[in-house]
Amino acid sequence: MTGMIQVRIHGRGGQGAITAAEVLATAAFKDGKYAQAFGKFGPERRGAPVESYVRISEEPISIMQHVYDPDIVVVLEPGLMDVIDVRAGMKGDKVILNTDTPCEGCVNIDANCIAMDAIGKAIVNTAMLGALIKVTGIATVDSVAEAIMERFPGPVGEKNVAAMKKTYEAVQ
Amino acid sequence: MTGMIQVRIHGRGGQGAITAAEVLATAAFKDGKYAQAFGKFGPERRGAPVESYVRISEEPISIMQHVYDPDIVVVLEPGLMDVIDVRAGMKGDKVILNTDTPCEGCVNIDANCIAMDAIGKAIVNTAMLGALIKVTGIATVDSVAEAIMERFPGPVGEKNVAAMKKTYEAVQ
Amino acid sequence: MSDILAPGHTACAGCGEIIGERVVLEAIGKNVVVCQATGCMEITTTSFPTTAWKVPWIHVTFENASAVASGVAEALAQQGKKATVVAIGGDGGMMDIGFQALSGAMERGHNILHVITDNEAYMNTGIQRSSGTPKYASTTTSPAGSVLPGKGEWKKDILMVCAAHHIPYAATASVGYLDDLKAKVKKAMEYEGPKVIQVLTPCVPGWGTDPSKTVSLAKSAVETGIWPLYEIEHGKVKITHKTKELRPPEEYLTGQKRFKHLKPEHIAAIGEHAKANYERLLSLETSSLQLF
Amino acid sequence: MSDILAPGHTACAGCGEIIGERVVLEAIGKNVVVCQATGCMEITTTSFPTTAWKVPWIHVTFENASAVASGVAEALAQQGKKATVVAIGGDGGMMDIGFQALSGAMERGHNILHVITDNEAYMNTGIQRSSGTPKYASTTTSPAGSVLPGKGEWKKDILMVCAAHHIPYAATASVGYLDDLKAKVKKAMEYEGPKVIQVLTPCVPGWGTDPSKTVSLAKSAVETGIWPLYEIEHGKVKITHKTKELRPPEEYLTGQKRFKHLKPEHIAAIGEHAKANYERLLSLETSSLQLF
Amino acid sequence: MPNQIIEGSQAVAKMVRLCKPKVLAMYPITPSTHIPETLAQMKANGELDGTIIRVESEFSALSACIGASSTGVRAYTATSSQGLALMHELLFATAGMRLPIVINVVNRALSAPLNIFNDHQDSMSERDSGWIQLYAGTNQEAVDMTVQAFRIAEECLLPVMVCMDGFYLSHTYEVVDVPDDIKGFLPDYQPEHCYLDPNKPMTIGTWAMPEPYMKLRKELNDAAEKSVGTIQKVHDDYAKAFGRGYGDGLIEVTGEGSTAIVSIGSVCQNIEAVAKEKGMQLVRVRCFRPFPRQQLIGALKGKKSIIVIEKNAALGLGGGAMFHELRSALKGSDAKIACYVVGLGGVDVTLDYLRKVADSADSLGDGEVRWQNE
Amino acid sequence: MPNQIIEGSQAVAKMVRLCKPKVLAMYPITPSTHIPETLAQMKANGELDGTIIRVESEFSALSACIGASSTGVRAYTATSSQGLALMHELLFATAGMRLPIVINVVNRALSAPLNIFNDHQDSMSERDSGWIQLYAGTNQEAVDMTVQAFRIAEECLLPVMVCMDGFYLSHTYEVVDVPDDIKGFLPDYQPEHCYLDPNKPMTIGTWAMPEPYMKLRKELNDAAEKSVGTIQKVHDDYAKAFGRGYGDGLIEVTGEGSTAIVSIGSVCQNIEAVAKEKGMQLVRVRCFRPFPRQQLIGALKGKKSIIVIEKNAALGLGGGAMFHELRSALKGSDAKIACYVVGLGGVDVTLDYLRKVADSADSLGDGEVRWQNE
Amino acid sequence: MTGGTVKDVGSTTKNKTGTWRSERPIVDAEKCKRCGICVQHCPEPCITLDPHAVIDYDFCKGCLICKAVCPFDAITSKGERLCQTK
Amino acid sequence: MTGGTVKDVGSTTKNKTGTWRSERPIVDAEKCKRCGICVQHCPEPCITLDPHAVIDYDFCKGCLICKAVCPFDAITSKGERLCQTK
Ligand SMILES: Cc1ncc(C[n+]2csc(CCOP(=O)(O)OP(=O)(O)O)c2C)c(N)n1
Ligand SMILES: Cc1ncc(C[n+]2csc(CCOP(=O)(O)OP(=O)(O)O)c2C)c(N)n1
Ligand code: SF4
Ligand code: SF4
Ligand code: SF4
Ligand code: SF4
Ligand code: SF4
Ligand code: SF4
Ligand SMILES: [Mg+2]
Ligand SMILES: [Mg+2]
Repeated sequence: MTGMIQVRIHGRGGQGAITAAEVLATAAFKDGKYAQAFGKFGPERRGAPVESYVRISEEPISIMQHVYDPDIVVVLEPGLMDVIDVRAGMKGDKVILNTDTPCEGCVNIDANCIAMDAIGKAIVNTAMLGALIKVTGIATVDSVAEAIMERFPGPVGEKNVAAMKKTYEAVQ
Repeated sequence: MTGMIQVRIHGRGGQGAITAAEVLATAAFKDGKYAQAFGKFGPERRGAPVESYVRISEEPISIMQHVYDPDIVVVLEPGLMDVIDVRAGMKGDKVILNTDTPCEGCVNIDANCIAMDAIGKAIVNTAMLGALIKVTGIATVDSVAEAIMERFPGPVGEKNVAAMKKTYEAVQ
Repeated sequence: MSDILAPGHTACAGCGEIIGERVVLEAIGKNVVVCQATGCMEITTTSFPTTAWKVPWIHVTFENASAVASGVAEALAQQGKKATVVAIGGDGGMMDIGFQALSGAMERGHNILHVITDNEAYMNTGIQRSSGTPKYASTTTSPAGSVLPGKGEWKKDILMVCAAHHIPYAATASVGYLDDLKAKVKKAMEYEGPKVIQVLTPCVPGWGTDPSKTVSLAKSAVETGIWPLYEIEHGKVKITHKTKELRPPEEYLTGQKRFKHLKPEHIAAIGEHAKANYERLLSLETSSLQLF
Repeated sequence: MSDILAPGHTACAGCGEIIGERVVLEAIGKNVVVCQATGCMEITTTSFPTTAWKVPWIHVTFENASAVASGVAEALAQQGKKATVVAIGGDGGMMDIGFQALSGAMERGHNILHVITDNEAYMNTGIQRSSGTPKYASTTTSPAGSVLPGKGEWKKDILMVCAAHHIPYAATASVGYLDDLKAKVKKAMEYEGPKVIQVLTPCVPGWGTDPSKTVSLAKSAVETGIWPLYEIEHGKVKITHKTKELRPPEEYLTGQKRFKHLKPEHIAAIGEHAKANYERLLSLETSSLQLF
Repeated sequence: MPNQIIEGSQAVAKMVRLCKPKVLAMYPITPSTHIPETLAQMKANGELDGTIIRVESEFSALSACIGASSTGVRAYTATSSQGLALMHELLFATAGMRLPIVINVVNRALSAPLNIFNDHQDSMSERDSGWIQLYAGTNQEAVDMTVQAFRIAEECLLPVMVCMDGFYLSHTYEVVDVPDDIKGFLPDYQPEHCYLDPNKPMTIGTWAMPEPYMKLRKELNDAAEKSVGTIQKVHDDYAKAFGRGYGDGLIEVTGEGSTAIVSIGSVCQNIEAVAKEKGMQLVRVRCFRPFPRQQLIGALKGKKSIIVIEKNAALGLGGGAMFHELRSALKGSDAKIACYVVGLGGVDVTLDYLRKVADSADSLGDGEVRWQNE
Repeated sequence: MPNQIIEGSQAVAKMVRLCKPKVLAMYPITPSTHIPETLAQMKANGELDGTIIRVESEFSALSACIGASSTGVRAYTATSSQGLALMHELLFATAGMRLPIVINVVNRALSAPLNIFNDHQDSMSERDSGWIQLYAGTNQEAVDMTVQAFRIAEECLLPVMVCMDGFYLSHTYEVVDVPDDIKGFLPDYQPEHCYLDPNKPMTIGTWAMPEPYMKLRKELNDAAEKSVGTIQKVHDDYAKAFGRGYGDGLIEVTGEGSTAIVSIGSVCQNIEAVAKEKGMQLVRVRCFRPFPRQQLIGALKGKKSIIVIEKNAALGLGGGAMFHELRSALKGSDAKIACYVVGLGGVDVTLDYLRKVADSADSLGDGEVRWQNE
Repeated sequence: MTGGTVKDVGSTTKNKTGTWRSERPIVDAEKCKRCGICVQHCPEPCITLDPHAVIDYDFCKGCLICKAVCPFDAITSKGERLCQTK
Repeated sequence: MTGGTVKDVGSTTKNKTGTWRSERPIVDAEKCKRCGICVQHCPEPCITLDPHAVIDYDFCKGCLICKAVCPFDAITSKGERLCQTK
């Protein structure tokens, strides 16, 4: 992996898409890389489709624009596939999708179930990071785990780490 | 009388120096002249020394500055002579002073007494106009009387007109 | 479908405020002009070039709903048009930054119904403390932390403050009691002059609750005495929903994320405060005294 | 000579407001910081590079005396300095344009004494109508004319409005009763938190009266019941100057140019309103109810 | 000879009455106060149709006007200085909402220190707001501009400030012509985009995502730039109907000379006299927003030296705001352009002083800024 | 590698804590809100010394800061857009009173229509107020500027706005260095002219007649102009102490070329990349008030073509405010100077779009203005 | 459109907020007594009485307030996406 | 003086407002009981008790409040300028 990697995460208000982006960026930072995470901010309420972005690079990042041409796309909910063109502008071809009904051309992972098991709620934002790093290698499991624990110290973090690791393992 | 005549009136807040200026300007207007009246405005309260100005001319007036070089000065109260340099910048030499103790070099008139008689109060602003026009001829008694009546319709105006006329007669 | 508000707006699932605002306006009917302060209700309903509203509706800024309404009311009167003029805003827009506009409009006596949709914080900007935030509630600018237990002050008694302007009618209401709310709106409309209605409208992310709980929470606030339903007509207090025995405050507080950090002593303090307040209102009612 | 205020200021001869402001500050003493709203008191005392004040004093704008005081109070507290912080302004500065700042400061609970020197109009700008102007008074923006008899609305009941903020102490006072005023200031200083004192301060040009009448008018306002002296301590009303029989309103109204145009029916209405108001206060006092 | 002698404020108030605003919001502030006072007296005497709202602050004054204007009626207010400053947020909103509200701004210095006298800092610092800004040179012009303002506002759907100098104009009692009847000139306002009415519901004052926002801003910008033509047309129509015109409606050029003085407001009366004495040209800016760039370039073509005299200070930029805008417009030109900052907080800009300014023309460097009290 | 990855707002809040303001007034408005929220959380956790006042409006926020600052302590607030606009009257007062208050302005578009996204209209329209205005290009710079601002403010006795782009900076989580200790750099504030204290009574906030008023304005103007030196010195000291500098502290020049792009704010990150590609020079304005006239003249000497890219519109003037000020400064120059108005209301100013802008250089006429959404 | 005014009232119906839903409320037509309580309380509002309570799934965001307030338990719900392992 | 601050407190005494006066209050030292009431009420304030009420005519504006409030009629007044015909 060389150059800058750009990730776009699709989710809904309240699902933690921005938190996921920030956790991923933190992990990359822990791996010694430069990183940037931000949302396509808007006055969106819970439930409304939202996007967040991550850039990771060996070099300092100095771009200030939305991610229009992601290398990787993460979709936190399958329903979004109908509403949003998640592949818009994609340079890469990796769409990592949380779903129970596999979708052609995506890396499918049923993160809801994993999260229900591990966290007790269908909160998949951190869980999906496991799949993401497995598929792309843009951060290590350890650094993501550390980043999660920093963000959610204590048992909440531990459960999220568990979910993330499970997803990491579950994805092919 | 040719060119522009400039008058400065010294009084105290509440004594009606600005009203006097406006009445005089109105009279001149009635006489077919251009005129301008205004005060040296400030946050002055009753009792504090104030100034007002009148310009009268056959031609339209387009000057926007205080009157620094008056042709005529009117002083509504003798006490001001001690506090203010009423002759400051004077081009002419006519200082018309309301006083009971004549002052050298002034046209002295005891307007208080006249006003007490005519109006019942020592309000001398309009009364002093009688002296002013007698000495300078810059407006006619009739036009000043009319201007007073416009400003103070009814008995109040009539009393003021009476005072003005008396002053007109009293002054040499 | 509602005559007043179309769906497709972007309020959160389970938003209490949009229930309150719509029900108030439905009680008034279509012969209305709505003057809205900035806040969730504006942002979620009027993204140019769309609008959810089916009645005449204007928004200018955060701080001036009641002042805009003053202009609207007098302009309509000048044109001989008769319509109910409503100034409406959140607790922030009416109790804080727009309170002077409200006070001024009341003082001048314009014929306006002023409505506070009170979700007890600045929700549109992400749950900050307002004067309407209850004591001890955690918000992003009055967060609970290791040394502070959330907001430090009791909620502003805006209804009494408004009633003290000697207006003919002021009332609290709750989206837990829509019939009471509608009746109050109708009553308010019978009075000429300024009227104020303050409606409790739970907020899903702001309070940290399940969307389906919005209405039951709004009921529980009343049952615990934390949100007494009462009205002040021409200066006289009347409690419109009496409770023999107030329910314990936990029933309301537990399950709300904004109160998650409360210690028993905080809960007790809230309970006592609610009780004292309720009893004060009861005694004012009993006295039948005209306060203002 | 006063420790607080030097002569040489430019208030009108006979100004009631400057009596009120000085006496309040003398009652407090020199350990004070004064936060003044724009108005006659600012303009007549602080023409750069001179000042009449001998105590720390700040003016910023017309609308923010109480907000400035909030910053002052907290900054002094941070420095461990103990001093009485006073926010002071006219009826315009405190009841109208600066009322939100006052309300906000009360709500936040800063330890401030808020003083309204009420001369019942915007005097500094030449006698315009404020919410403190009495009904029927003629001002330059609510003039009496051939179809309108002066101001159309009753005076804003700012004291009740303030007290409804659940502050520990609020009181009216008058420069006709300086001992009562001083006692109230002293009492207010004993309370932590927000306190409000509203002092009637007649204005010579604004009311159209003789300068020597300033104090007797301020008495007569009380004796006619038009300006009742009372206080609200922790929500309970107490009349501090009782009058068996209210004097007829004419005694107060006649001789004031702002009321010169009044017809008998206006005078009667004023008298009735004063009486009803006084009786309302009496009954509130008698009830010993805690209103807020 | 004009038909009356009257205070500037009162003359303007008489014109306002003729314009028949339905809602007038008022809050006192020196030196604008005589306008609302005069209108209030008319109301008390049954001589004014509109409703006066005696608001509790200038923020509410403009808010009430916005509310009223949004119902499709004419709305008006007057203010000065701190009052205008308090409206700042709403000024942008009014223009953005395209509401044809008219304000008489009676110019006064801004605090701190507090000062009640004339300069132009108050309105100059609102020059980005999207309001049309007209500056009167005389009371006659203030009266004429006020009615023109309503027509311009309604034709352009832009709010208009009619700026007149505090005290110098507002409080000067002088000879002015106030028309008896302006009906033919100012038609009824026919609202097209804003009329809150239960029979024709609409939503006013929406929010917008970036693209629609910038589109609406562009429309506003274009409307502001296009208003140049309307301002001239309305001015010309008025000149035709009432026999009084002022230059081309945007700028007024008097005299001749290789040195031009560019200025604004009532001080131009004194400047005109001095320029005449000194053989200089006066270019008086009557319309400051939209900025009459083309007209100024035309008028100042071939000048050797230009002195901008203005009553505002662009702090930290140097000189006044107009100075820099003019320099920008004349970037290509060889003229030496310098600036005098004068009259802040009401310092009297006298004929004597202006003579010194004129005499200094040769000694001024390009870009040089001098202050009257230096 | 900087020492942490953190959201821009939080990084700034951490720096604010280090600066130890005694009073922090707060009122929420997107996108500035994360700063007060972070500070409030610090307070709740016992990690912040100062007192937070949760005011009921931005007018009171700045009022409370003024009150606090007048007692001689450091006072701070943060705001955006409508909030800054509501402070307008007080901004002038603060500067006039010479109070060294620091505000983080998180830039956002002004209403109407309402919009929460980034542009610079809010702070640009306060450019006359006498405040020093610094604009950050990155979050690192926002952090560094915030501490510099306190020192500049206190040395110059002028209030300072540290402007940072809403969302682009405030809400971007990225790699930033926040110093642990700034004690050596920022000494305690030693008030000389304002300290409300019963033991040393003074009167603050007087009013003034014309002559003293204009004298105080001149002093303020001179202080604003002189602050150029202080801003540079403080910048240099910081660079020495912490190893991070930005050009000469007023402007930052990168790259080479006969065409220069002049811009401001975080969009300069993208512009820098494009300018490099296209062989152009970027002149980033870091300090907009005082306007770095001399520095800009120096940096732009000999350019053939200058493109000003800015996120504000001077309605009715054409283009942005900086464009005209730059043209005024460069009046003598032969360079062609044109303007792009971009990014209003948060329209993303992308690398692709900026390439088009760069490619248009030859086709632009002197004085030409184009809008991104034209 | 001048100045951001919108005359097309109720036009947010272009925005199908039904896509936000993760829980689906289901009306049992039999049990529904047409009391209208759910209609009143629905935040969208997207329930009509026609003849019994009918939910417009184009807009329903799935808050389940209707289910909570129905006095006759006439509304049930199920997840829009069920977790297959459960 | 930076920013218009004034440290010379009480400096308005440079401004001799006694010149505003048209009526002059006169204390009758005999009658004065030194109750201080006039001192309290004087707007300037320019009366001291030293030993009885003493008016500083440099500042007294002649409002005659002192005369009105004195419970012992110890203060009289006369016009600063009497009208000779009266
Ligand atoms: C002058 C100003 N300050 C701040 C804001 C930002 N703002 C917009 S809405 C809002 C909060 C609204 O709170 P509230 O009135 O309670 O309504 P809610 O969103 O809770 O419905 C804030 C702080 C603004 N728009 N204008
Ligand atoms: C924002 C603003 N609006 C208006 C003014 C003008 N103004 C200054 S003082 C004042 C009236 C003051 O009235 P009040 O508060 O009653 O005090 P008083 O002068 O009567 O003592 C007014 C209208 C101002 N300074 N600032
Ligand atoms: S944040 Fe709260 S008030 Fe705002 S839309 Fe969501 S639920 Fe409603
Ligand atoms: S106008 Fe009234 S309040 Fe103002 S100084 Fe004069 S008497 Fe006092
Ligand atoms: S779930 Fe909520 S949105 Fe859907 S119909 Fe029920 S109440 Fe309405
Ligand atoms: S609340 Fe229940 S019974 Fe009533 S209409 Fe709705 S579904 Fe039917
Ligand atoms: S009020 Fe009379 S008795 Fe009392 S001190 Fe004054 S002059 Fe003497
Ligand atoms: S007349 Fe008035 S100013 Fe003079 S001493 Fe008596 S009370 Fe004081
Ligand atoms: Mg709210
Ligand atoms: Mg007053």
